[in-house]
Amino acid sequence: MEFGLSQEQRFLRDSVQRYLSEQMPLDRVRAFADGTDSTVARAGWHGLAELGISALLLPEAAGGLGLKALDAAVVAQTFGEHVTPGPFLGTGAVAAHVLGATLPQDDPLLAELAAGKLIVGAALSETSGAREDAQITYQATGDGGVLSGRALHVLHPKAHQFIVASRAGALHLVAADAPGLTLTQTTTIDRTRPTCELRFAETPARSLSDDPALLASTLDLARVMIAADTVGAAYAMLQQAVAYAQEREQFNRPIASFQAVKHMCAEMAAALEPCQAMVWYAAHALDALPEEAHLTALHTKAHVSEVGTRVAKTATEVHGGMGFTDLLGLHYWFKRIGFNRQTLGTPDLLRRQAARAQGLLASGA
Amino acid sequence: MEFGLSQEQRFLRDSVQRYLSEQMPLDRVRAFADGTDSTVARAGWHGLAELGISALLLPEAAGGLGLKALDAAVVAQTFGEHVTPGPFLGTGAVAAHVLGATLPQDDPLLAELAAGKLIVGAALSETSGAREDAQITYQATGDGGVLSGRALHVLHPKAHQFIVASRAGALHLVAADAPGLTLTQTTTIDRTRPTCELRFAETPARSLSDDPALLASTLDLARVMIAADTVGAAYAMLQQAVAYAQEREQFNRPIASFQAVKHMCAEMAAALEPCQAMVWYAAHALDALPEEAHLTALHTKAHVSEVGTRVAKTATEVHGGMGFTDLLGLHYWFKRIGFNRQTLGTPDLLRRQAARAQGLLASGA
Amino acid sequence: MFPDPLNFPGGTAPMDLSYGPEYEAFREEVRRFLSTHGPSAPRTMRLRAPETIAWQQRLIEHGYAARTIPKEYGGYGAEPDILKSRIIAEEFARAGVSAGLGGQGISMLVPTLLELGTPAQREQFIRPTIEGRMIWCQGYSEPGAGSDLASLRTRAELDGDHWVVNGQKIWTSTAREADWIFCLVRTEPDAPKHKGISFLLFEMNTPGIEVRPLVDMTGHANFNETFFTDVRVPRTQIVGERGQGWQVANSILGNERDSLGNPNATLARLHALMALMREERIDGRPVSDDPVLVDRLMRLQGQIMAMGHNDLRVLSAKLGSADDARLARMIIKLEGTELRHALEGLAIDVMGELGLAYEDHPLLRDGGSWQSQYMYFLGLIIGGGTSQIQKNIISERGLGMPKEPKYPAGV
Amino acid sequence: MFPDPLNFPGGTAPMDLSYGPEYEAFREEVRRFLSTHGPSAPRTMRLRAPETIAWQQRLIEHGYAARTIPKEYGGYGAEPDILKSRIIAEEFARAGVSAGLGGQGISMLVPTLLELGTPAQREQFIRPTIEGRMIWCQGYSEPGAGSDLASLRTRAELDGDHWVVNGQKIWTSTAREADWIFCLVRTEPDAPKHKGISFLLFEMNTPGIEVRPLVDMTGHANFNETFFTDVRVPRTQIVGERGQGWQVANSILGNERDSLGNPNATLARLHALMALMREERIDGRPVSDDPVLVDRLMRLQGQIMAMGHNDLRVLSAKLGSADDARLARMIIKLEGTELRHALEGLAIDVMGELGLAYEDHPLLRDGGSWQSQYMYFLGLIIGGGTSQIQKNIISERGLGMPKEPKYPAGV
Repeated sequence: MEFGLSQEQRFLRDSVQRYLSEQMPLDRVRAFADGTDSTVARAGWHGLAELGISALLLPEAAGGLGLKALDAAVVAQTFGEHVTPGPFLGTGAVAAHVLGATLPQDDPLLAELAAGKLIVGAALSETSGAREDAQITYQATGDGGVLSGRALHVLHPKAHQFIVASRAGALHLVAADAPGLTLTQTTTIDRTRPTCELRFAETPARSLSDDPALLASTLDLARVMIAADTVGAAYAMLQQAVAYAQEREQFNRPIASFQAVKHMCAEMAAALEPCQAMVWYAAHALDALPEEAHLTALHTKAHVSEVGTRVAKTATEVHGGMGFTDLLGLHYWFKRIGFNRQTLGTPDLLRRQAARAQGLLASGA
Repeated sequence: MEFGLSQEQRFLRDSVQRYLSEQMPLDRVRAFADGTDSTVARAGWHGLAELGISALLLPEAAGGLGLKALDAAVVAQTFGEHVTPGPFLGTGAVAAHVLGATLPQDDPLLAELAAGKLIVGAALSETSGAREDAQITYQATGDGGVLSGRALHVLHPKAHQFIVASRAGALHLVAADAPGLTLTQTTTIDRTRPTCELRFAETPARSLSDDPALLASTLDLARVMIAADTVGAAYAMLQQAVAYAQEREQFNRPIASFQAVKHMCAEMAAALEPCQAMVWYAAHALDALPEEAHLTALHTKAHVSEVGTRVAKTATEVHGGMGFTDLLGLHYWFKRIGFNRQTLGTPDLLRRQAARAQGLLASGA
Repeated sequence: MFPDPLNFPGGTAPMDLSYGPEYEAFREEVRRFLSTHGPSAPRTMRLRAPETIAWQQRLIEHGYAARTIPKEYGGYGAEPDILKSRIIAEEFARAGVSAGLGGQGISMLVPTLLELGTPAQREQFIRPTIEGRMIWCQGYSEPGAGSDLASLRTRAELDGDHWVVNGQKIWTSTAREADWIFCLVRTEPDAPKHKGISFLLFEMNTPGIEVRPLVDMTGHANFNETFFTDVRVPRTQIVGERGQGWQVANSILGNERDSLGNPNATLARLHALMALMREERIDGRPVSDDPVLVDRLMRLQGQIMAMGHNDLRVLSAKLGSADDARLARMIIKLEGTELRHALEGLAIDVMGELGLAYEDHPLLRDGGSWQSQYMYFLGLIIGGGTSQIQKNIISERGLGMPKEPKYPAGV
Repeated sequence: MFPDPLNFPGGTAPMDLSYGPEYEAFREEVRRFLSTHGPSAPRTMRLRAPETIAWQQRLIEHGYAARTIPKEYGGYGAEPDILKSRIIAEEFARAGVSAGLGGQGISMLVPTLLELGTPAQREQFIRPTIEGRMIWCQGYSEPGAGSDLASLRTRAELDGDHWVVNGQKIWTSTAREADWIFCLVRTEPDAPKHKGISFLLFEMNTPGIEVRPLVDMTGHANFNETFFTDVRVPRTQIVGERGQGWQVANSILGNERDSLGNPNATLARLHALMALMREERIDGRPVSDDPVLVDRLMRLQGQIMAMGHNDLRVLSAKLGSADDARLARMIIKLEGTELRHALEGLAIDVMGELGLAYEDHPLLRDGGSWQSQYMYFLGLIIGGGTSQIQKNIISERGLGMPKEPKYPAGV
């Protein structure tokens, strides 16, 4: 019986932490977010690739490290903690999971992916409450097949390839420079994670999988990674709030000595601390508990998002006016948590799926 | 422009308050609730009848005072404040409203009702989410008509007559001793307000109204009265909490000086204070703003119930262990608020009705 | 024991939500004005633009701006009338026409000068301010003095006929546009903190003033930081006596608080949210058919109704009903800002991933107002007295609970 | 700075939720015992009943009760093994068989005596207590000493070879059944409040003791008030030294807190609530099809999952993982009791007006447990350290925030 991180996982976390603290401190994140240095995300990803992050979830036979979702969750959490830009979600998690399971292990794309040279975007949003009637259809042609339609809120606009979920639950791979593909960058509140819209007009695509189970496990993985990111970001906000409250004096005392401020921090800690265990468990379930994995992933992203939203608001309030300004950069974490909440299923949508997965809401409401 | 209580309404409130403080203090309520004196409710109602409460909503032509829903709400609030047992809801509000509108103004029942001699129970619960598939059907016969079926959570088991809502939205009057009527007393958490189950087996009944609009206005009135009762009970709990916190010392200081306790009280007050205006407005809307009355009544009972539940919990917590015991009797208010929440529509059910009334949830979910 | 809310003195006249014939006639007059002149009003009231100043002048002439400012200072000179002011606000809002310039000069400084300014100060400042020719900013908060405003440290020392001001202010919202600043400074460093403050007025082009835009979480610079280095201010530019600045400032602070929970604005947002929910579709189905999101909407509608009714009660109390509505007034800022924040947040969930869209996103709904207002109202929960300060006030002044013990300075 | 939760020391072995072969073998052994002996277990463990004492004895013989109590005092004498204890609890719960007597004598006094009692005290008290022949109650809280327990005033004065006890205790849960009480009393009135307390043991049939049942909001007397008037207690019936009672009591208080947020019990209630929602119908439609109530259920399920995982983390930390899980332990009482209260409350809404049914109501669901647990868990939110005290502890001990200043006594 061992619940928690192994020594290896701790080393992994510490090495990523160290890299991010040294190479991706807040001023680098700011430079990326405000557009003064658009290379930060790519450069960071190359550095992380040297630590093995890009290869983490790829099978060893494909040149990867063959690590597990729990290892990836540990990494995702550090990214949230440091509001790190970069393609981990689409490339390090989704692409490694999908391509590792579908391409021949000697496919050169896998080696590039492992080396951090191939950036893969993810167009999965229409699986989680399609907006604007957006959808993607696939049609087999003589020499492969083509995609048509539209995908919103696609992760990693600067990707070389995109993994695209079709309406039928299949997964496809499309090159960024494929004919008939139009990419429009879309601004969101979270400047650390750029998104785009893709339009496909009979765009040639490589078919990866027809198996809805692969799409389902991909979504489970992505949602747990997002939840881990939120937990990291929320802990960072709590820590900053406690530290700020101890420094900040009003009425001749540190505001940390006011019971109201103490209780705000205690409530954040009380709500957040179980989320740490929940993310570990949900990731472990992806690795080892297949019957529990799906329901746990749904609940984990939903619950962690609700807690994250509360922590983001409360930690900002503890900072008073400073929390509202750009000066401390606290809003990067606030927006990161907001982005995570909305992406790949808001809490209410995920809870409805969780209910259905247990035979509730059988009338289809 | 005048929003609030008139001088007459203030006198009415003060006279009821005085009567209840003197004649129905907590030890009398206790005696009724624990069964040691079952006459308390009836005796109180007779006393209140002398103040005109039983005649309040009856038309003047029927021997009543011809007052309005806002006057009745003022009275209902004082009953909640004093956790007063008695048949006000079914008799003073529902029966006065229904019988006053349907019986000939010289019907002797109206004179008895005005004088406080006729107690009328109310079997309306199946209109607000029927349980156990309970329902009442009416069949016209040669010399009147008969009711069949079952009604749960009927108010005022000691009534002489019952107003019964049928499945078709009609209203009927049944004598407590009518043939084919079986009454079973049902215990609830709130001992200040007894309830019963009624079973009808071709029970003769007097038909009062086929107009669904009368049933609708009756429910609106009843719900606003319940909300007023909750507001009174919640204010009483808040006041007791503040008073207790100022008396109670721990760590060598009144607990009212702890910021956590102060903020608990402030949060109660902040949530509750707008409920006072809301209940006044909702009652006034019944009297004077017909287009707004229904939606306002739904929202008022729903919102006030949610606030009441929170105040009931928080005020109990401020009292610490004493709040949990029977010693102070605080639980009478707690349970009163709970009874009000569940009766004639839980908040979620009322909110769904409010949504439908505005064309939302059009798909019928 | 706190004033028993169940036994407040009560009113005298029966409930009557109509404004009465005199006021309905006034409303008609406002409507006529709006139908005649409304079309010529500027769409946006850009500061100092000739059309702004002309519109402001026309409003003053008709008594729709500077209504209660005496004629001798350029105002309309009417008696205060809360209902007329409300009718003006309602009708201009309904018509979508600017009801004139706002800003801290007009809303805060002018009333202060009318109450506590010298005749010369009133003469010099009120007319150009209400006419939109003189723009003000407010210098109260400092980085180290937020909730505890009275601990402010910007100091002014007399040097001959001038105050010499050094220090820093924050949250100076129109500092970049302002001609003048009204500013709290510490002039008596040895006095108790509330008694060492003075209220100065000075020009923003005085040497030694630096204004830096303060970008906030919405990504925009809604506020500024303002730095003073040896700023020389003529000795006479003080309102009230030396050391009385705290009382001068507090004579008008109350006005600000009431306005942060504006129920009309919240109601307008609720209707916009309902419209959004009818339009927005998830997997082809309108959100207005989603029971869970609609339940959240209905919860907010119930709260907004209650706050609207609470507002009527407060209005009635201001008109002199016997109900003093003290608690009802006191809770508005706390409840109103939290409610708005929650409302804007629901809209973001309603939009799902499109709830993240911002600025030039092609699928942005309603100009991105849901996202920016969600953040802005978090700022308002904090600003103008944080929710914690509000709860202190409600419990102490509203419920009569004891104050926290004071810590001695320097401990 | 609080111990950085993002940088706790971390574990050493990879995640492994199985208990391993040794423990699975032990689990099999427990199951065999249960299938053989379970059917003969008493349905309810009535205190002092011969079948209770016989079953308790059998459990001790097999090491399922008094497992770690040394053999010389009548226990089974095993080394502490958290996993085995957990397996026993899990399997007995699953089989619906009593895992033996609980109560404050067994859970609190016996561990205290093992740690701090004299050999004579251990000899005298432990065996009859664990065997169910000696029942205890706890005399800690007083009407004036709740959150501030150390301010207790029940006093004991030496009179020759006896302590003379006067005062009042409250929340003495089994006072009517108990043979003995372990009781905190003030013996050094002039010492600082934490240093003037002693820990006495005395018989409940000593003259001068009066027990009054304390009816609570559930309508039942789950607790008592206990009054002492010149109760004479032999001088030797003290655990620890004079004035050390506070430390004696605190050596075991921690155990109580952990248990109030039992995730297994909460999970069982969640499943019962799901079953209720499938059965209960509103207008003929099962509540399990109501999106709004199901959404509330799903919110709770998410929280309960998180608390269950948190519990695994705490268990693993107790087993010696490098993660100290300090905060994870500290939040259990606060979160667990609030969660249970909310869960029971949802069930009441699910039942609508039948959610009010109580006691002999013919349509009562599940024995009225939803209603009584809703109230009982409000009591548990308060008892054993109110939520406010919990938040103080979390912020101070968990997050390293400063304590509130102490008020001097008598101010």
